[in-house]
Amino acid sequence: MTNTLVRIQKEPFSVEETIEAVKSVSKGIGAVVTFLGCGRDFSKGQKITGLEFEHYPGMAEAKLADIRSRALADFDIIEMGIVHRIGEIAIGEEIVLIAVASAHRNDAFMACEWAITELKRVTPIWKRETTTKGEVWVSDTP
Amino acid sequence: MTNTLVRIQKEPFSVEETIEAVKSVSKGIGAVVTFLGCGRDFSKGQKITGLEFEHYPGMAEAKLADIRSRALADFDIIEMGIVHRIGEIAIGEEIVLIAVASAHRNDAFMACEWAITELKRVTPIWKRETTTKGEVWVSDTP
Amino acid sequence: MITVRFFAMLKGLAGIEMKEYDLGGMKEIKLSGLKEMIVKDLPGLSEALTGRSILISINQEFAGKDAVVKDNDEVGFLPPFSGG
Amino acid sequence: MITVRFFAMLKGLAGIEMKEYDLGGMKEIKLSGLKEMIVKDLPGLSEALTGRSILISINQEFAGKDAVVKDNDEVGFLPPFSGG
Repeated sequence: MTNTLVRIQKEPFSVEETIEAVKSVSKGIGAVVTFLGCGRDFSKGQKITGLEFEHYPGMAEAKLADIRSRALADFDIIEMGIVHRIGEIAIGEEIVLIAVASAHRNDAFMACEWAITELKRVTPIWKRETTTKGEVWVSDTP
Repeated sequence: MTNTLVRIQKEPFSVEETIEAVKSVSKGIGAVVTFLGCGRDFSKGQKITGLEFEHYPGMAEAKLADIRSRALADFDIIEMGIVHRIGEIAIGEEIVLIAVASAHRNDAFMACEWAITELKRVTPIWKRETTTKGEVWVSDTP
Repeated sequence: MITVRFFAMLKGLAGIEMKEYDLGGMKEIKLSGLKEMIVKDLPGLSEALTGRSILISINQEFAGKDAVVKDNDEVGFLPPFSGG
Repeated sequence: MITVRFFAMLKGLAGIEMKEYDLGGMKEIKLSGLKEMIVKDLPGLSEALTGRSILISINQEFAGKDAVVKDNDEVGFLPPFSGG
């Protein structure tokens, strides 16, 4: 279960499949809240033409699995899926998806917001932006 | 635009298509937050075997369009899509989807939570649950 | 003629979805007066329409309880919503 | 041997992704001592490794700055994350 619900991969992912995966866990699910992060064409006044993500293999996957476990323990939710892409990503493409299923919507909203904030805080993944001035490793996340 | 982004329909809808619709509006979109409401098999201790939704044609669509307009005016978001199904809906099937695109995730989370709360408050749509004791119009929303 | 529409549980209590009421020459009527006409005509609605939980729309916009209904208006009686 | 891994901008400053350091018979070394060895070996990392923004992992778990590294451990030098 954890293998398919928490993944880091190069390939694009299907939002619908991930939602189905968390939704199919129980017929008591009344709400699925998802956060989808995409590559923007502008950042801090700089035009972005491309993105690349690098991760610490093993550790990054473990941190995502840990976020899911802690969310299931600390929030009143039924399931959580997390997918993050690595490698080159074009502007407009999807980077990360968090899908949270719960009986009631408040819990799913809270857990989803918490999870994306926590992901940015503890997961060893790094973004390199290609701008008109060259390539830059991004060292602070909003 | 509003015609496709705000809809009430009998047919199942595609989450992915709706996300694509709001995401394709701008390359400055960095976050898409979605809320998907599904039919649960249990409500207030009662086993639910089926659901049916009725709406006030014209007024319900206008209220949803109004929610989108107010959200675009009041939150720092780029686009919002709202789809609500009517007619018979099986347990586990999707009922409503709200997809919100923004540059930064906080705005999308806030607008999405506001929109589903507002939808429940002002949109003339009614749910009838089929339980083991018969059919009941639901008259209070959580 | 005023078109009156009933939804959800009110439809069941009224036994119909829609009914037209003739103002008998009047150009307008207060909502309270219209409610009286309806309850006289459809007694099954008596309790529901006097309760506080029913919202009313005139021409598909929410109306206050002191609103006035004009000839050709469409009035909706709306039980508490349960969409979403 | 201790395996040291560099990521993102540190990879560029180090000129390599991974390097093994021999403890020369010692069973363990403080992180501060390991850092000194690395900076002597790869001077390009000097400024970055003495700054406060680099996190360190031992065997893929975050480590405090007073942690001790044992033979065969894997140590990661992690610039501020920017995933999500």
